[in-house]
Amino acid sequence: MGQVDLIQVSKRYGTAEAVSAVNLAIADHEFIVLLGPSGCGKSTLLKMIAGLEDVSDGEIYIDGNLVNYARPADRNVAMVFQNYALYPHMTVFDNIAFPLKMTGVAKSETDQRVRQAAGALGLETLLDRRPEQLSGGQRQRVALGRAIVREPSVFLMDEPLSNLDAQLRVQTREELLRLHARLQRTTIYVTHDQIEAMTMGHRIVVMRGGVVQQVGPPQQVYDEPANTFVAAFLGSPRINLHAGRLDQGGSGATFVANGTAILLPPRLAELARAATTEAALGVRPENIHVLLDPAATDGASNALPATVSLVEPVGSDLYVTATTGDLSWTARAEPRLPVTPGQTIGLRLDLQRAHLFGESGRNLALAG
Amino acid sequence: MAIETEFAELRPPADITRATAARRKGPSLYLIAIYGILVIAAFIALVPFLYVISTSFKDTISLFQYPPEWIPSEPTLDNFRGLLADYPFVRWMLNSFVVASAVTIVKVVIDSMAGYAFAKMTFPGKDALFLVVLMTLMVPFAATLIPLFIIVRDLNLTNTYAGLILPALASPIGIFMMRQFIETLPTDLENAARLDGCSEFQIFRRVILPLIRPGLVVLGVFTFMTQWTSYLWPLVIGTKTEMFTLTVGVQSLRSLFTVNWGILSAGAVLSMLPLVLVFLFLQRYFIAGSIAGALKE
Amino acid sequence: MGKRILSFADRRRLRDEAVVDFRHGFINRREFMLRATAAGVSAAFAGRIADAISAPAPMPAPSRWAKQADATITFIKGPHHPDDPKFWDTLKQEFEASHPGITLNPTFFKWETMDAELTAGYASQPADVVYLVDLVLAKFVNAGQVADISADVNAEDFAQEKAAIAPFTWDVTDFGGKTYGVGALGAAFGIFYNKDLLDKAGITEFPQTRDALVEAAKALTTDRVWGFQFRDSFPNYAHWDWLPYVHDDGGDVMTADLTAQNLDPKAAAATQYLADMKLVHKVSPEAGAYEWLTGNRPLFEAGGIAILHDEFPQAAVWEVDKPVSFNLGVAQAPATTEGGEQTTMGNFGYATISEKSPNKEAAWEFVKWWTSADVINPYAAEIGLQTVRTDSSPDFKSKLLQQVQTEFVPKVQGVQLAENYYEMLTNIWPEVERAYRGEQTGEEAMKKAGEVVTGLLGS
Amino acid sequence: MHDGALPAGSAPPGTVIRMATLLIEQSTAEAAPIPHMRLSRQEHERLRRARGRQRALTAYLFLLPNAVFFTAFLIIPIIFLFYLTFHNGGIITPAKFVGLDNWRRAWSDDLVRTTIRNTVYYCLLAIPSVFVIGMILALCLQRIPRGSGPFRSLFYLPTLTPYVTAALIWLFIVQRDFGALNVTLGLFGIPPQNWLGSTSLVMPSIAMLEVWRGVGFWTLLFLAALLALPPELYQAATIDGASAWQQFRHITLPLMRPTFFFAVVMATIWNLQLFDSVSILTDGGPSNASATVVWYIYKAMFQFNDKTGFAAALSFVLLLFILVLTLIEIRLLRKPA
Repeated sequence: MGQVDLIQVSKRYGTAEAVSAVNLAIADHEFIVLLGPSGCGKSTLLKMIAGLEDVSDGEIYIDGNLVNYARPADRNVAMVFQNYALYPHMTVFDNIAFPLKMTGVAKSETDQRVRQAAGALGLETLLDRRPEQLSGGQRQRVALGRAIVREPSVFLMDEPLSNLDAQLRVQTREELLRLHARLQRTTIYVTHDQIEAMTMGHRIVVMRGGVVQQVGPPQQVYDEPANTFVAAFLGSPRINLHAGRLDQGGSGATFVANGTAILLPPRLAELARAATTEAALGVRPENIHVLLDPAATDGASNALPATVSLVEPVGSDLYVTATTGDLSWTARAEPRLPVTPGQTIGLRLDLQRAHLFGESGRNLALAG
Repeated sequence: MAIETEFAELRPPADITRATAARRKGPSLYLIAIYGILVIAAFIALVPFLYVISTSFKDTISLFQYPPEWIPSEPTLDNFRGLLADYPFVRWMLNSFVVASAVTIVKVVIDSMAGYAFAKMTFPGKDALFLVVLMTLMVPFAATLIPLFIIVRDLNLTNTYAGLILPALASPIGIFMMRQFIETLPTDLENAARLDGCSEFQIFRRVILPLIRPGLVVLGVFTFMTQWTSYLWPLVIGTKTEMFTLTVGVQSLRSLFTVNWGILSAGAVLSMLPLVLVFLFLQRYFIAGSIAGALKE
Repeated sequence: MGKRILSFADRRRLRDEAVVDFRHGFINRREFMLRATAAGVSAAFAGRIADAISAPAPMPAPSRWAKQADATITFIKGPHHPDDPKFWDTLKQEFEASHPGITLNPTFFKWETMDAELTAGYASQPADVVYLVDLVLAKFVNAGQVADISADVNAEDFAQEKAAIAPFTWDVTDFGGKTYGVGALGAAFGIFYNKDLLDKAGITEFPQTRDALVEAAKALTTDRVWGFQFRDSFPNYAHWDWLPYVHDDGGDVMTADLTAQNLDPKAAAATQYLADMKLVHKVSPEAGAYEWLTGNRPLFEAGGIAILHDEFPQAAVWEVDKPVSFNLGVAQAPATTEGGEQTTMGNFGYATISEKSPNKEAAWEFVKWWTSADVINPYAAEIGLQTVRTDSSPDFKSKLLQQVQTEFVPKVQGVQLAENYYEMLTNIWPEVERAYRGEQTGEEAMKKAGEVVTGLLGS
Repeated sequence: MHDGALPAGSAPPGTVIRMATLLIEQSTAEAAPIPHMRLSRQEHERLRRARGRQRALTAYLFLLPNAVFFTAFLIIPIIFLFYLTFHNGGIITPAKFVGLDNWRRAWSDDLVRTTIRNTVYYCLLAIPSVFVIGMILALCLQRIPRGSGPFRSLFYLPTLTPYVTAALIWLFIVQRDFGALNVTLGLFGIPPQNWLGSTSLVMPSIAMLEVWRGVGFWTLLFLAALLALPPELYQAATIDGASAWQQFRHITLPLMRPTFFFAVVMATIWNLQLFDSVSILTDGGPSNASATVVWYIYKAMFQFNDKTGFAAALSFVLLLFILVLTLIEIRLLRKPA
């Protein structure tokens, strides 16, 4: 059983509020990711669940019982630290065996469970080495071994991959997912890397300034961002977001920003009616199509002539940044498209998938 | 072979950090100057000892010829023999050793515990208590001598090892050093141990203590040395000669009425020997582990 | 707790197995640790401190009927000889043999910290018999720590002994008509001189007057020999060399009745006289040049000083233990004028009984035994100190000590016992030192010294 | 990302986001019903207090062994000392309440002023010189490729000497005729000096003894700090062509600040309590030129008659004096590096 419930959980350091009134129900076996920029309170929240930080307000339940005042060891949780926190003066075997020794598990059983965990992580040959003799990846796996061997009801991971090189990070990510599939343990995973969040989490919790911005499956949070922060935070390269005004003109609603006017399709026009005049339009690069012949844009309400300012080939795609009047747009195009800076091209915006944000950045498409 | 030597020059010198100046070929003027300063300083540090050592081998008559002989013409061991025969010198050395090691062992344990509490735990009155610890450093020991003596005497501990050992356990310097040292340890290690099911005491014993071993050695050497060379307290608390420590014993050789300089210097030399050996043995730790660790802000 | 009398050897064996001697009963280490920690924290312990603070609670006086036997007398004195502990082991056997039932426990304080050890002792639980030198006797009597032994001293069975002890000692130990101690032994101070150097300079008879001393010193001084030397710094007890000259001129730290200062102007001439030895006649080394134990004595032994002020017990060393290579003579400090009075100063110690001692009778038995002629004399001879008995004198191996005992001791000028005497000397001496360095004249020095004494007499 | 210069006039990518964020305000989470806490505020308060007590108890258990000895053998004596400051006697005579007399005397007594002046003069002589010599030797030890082990032991030897032996050794060194000091000076034709006997030379010679004794400890302290400095800083500085002096001035000194802080504070506390060598060698002489505060406290408490209250008050005056000095040092040295 790995059910974790957070009710109005807050953390205050003096007057500053690091985490404010977080409500979250984490189902058993779920792999949930806490995502947000550094200093948004995600690690603090994790440590509160682990019991390494006191809860200033609110309640945390694991498997239905209140753990606010329980010792970390009594919460049946295991944690993998960002810098692994291996005991430098113990061998790999002792490091993994330590939790079992501390809770009085018989020597023989400890031996068997440690070898089994080491086997699962490919550490059989390293058991009598010391942490400083291991590579980053190996150390990370020892930290994992120490967590697994306890068979806790909840895994807590604090940016475990951030110290690994890019190539190893991808490989370890897959291993973690396979591990979760096999062990089916509830896992709360903290990261600031959106790709990790998107690829690993059943659900993502986007946080900023201690406040939960949005909770939901990755694709849904990507497709229907709750506000401009979530929209900007997810997706690489970043969403094109421009602030402007809405005119309820004769031929329907138009969005005007810095001299560029865009006629809104009926779906967005509908939403525009409820908004005040202030609004922001968000279009993802993959929803902007590059037209080599600028002439093709005249007549279409959602196509604009633009001059190319930056061309970024990334192998699988080509990112073209072009400006219309004062607004700059980044579009994703075919990798071998013949485009050079300074050239004038056409940009066709797929407004069906665009987002309209009202005052305080709220996505007008979402209720409430 | 030629190729090998030819390449030798190309390889960078073994340790670029330690001797940046040594790169130049042959002993440069710079190095000679440095060695010169060190030799002079070592000479000045050593001369007083040489004098005492040479005096300890002279028989007292030839002690004050003009000009004094540095190397005694006919060295004798009479002083050492006289010292060991007439005075319970070995007993004094045993006392000093028992007291110094007992205080060191107890101090290393209780100071690291107090240091851990001050460094890593939160409890009401923590800052106030630590200020008191620092303030007591500033009270001159001579002033508390009488009140302390009355207490120890009322406990009937005069002329006992306990009377020599217990008061020395109240010195605050160790707590200050240990707090500074333990504060440098990363908190994640403790948190990992807490998660692994350790009680505070188990964390202290299995995680903190092994990691601060260099600090413990520094504190150990420091406490042993301070106890070995302490004079005022053992002087007042030990009235029977067989309860003197070395420092008190050597000083009593200079009794008011007759001064036997040969015996006195022999006493000084013998009282120095054990401490020098302890230091040589632990010296590597004393530097490597080092006080610097204890001082990182 | 039943009392188990163990032989000395057993007690030492048990002692070494770290078994703690806890008020004559024995408990093992574990129980001791329990008691120590319990004592460390228990309320009773805090109460103990309250008692020590409120008033020195007198120990419960043992009832008169307690058997005379089974008493242990602790005796504390300063070491007078490197082998003193050995001498006292034998004295202990002799005393216990002649006094069955009383065990003697001789202990020593160190001269350098005598004050600290004695004060601490009196503050909690002092030895039964304490050897007090006259410098500190007044202070501890004044503090009510020394028992009034007039009854025992004036008893008939002691009358004969009392008469045999030098009268000046009874004046010293008399405070307000009561007697607080019995004179034991001490040291007289005066002049040693190198007879060979004097003969070489044609001086056949040691100078008796100050002017004669100056002339002799000048004649004796060469580039390798100082004609005359005396102690000049306080840690070396220099005031003992200065006081005889002051006394010859009728001066002293205080007047005879200890009510007023007696330095200004009486002591000015003597101070100037000694200062001029260094500054005008240049027969003495510069002030502070030679420390007493590492300077004056080795220099005198090596023939570098002709006439030296020092403590007479040193004669035992220079004549017997480690004989010097020349003929040695002793003399008193010279008189001011022809036929004038010559003073010998002395610092004597007294056997006293502590007010807090539970075994005052047994303590008195020991005092009587120790100060008796057939015990004190051989002991004094052994350690080379002068006794205060007038009926007999120790058969010193050293002839000079014999001469000092018979000629000089009867003329010893005792110390002026006011309880602030030590503080007066400590504050007077810096002024005398300034005179010795020529920073001020004898008169100016004594003017300030007089003010110091008057100030301290007032408090 | 090729970094060709952006065509003029186009706004750099960053500006877009900055404008957008102006509009973003606090947004509420999704509209699920807000769950409320199951325990009342009072229960949480009670549980939180219980946990706080439990943690404090564990901490106090860690402090207990030290606290036992601390209270019994340091705090109670100090309290008893403080009690004495308001009384005369109290040790071998019944205590007589005298109010603030002792404190007043401790401030007004002119020998107190002399002893404070002497002690401060001694500190000004001893502390800077022991630091400079210690630093020089530490720098030398750091630079020599071989042989720093034996040198370290030799320098540390004097620190291992008990005070008493060191003072006796010093008596030999300053002896007028065959003392090492006068013999060496004689080589340069300087007449023998009266080291312990002259009012102007006595404090310098005691400072020399203390520097000779203490330099080993400080050398090793500074060496340990030097060795702990990251070597790559020096490599970078050497590559940048910084001279040895510039490296010392801009890298070594600033980084050694924590060590200096500890050194200065500890040296002040220890040296202001100078007593042993003064009491053994000169007993405050000549003419109180080497009289230090603790020497006067010892004399008043043990040797003078009925001055224990004054001595106790003087010890607290010294405590306050050291405290003020240490606080000044803390503020001066604690500035961020």
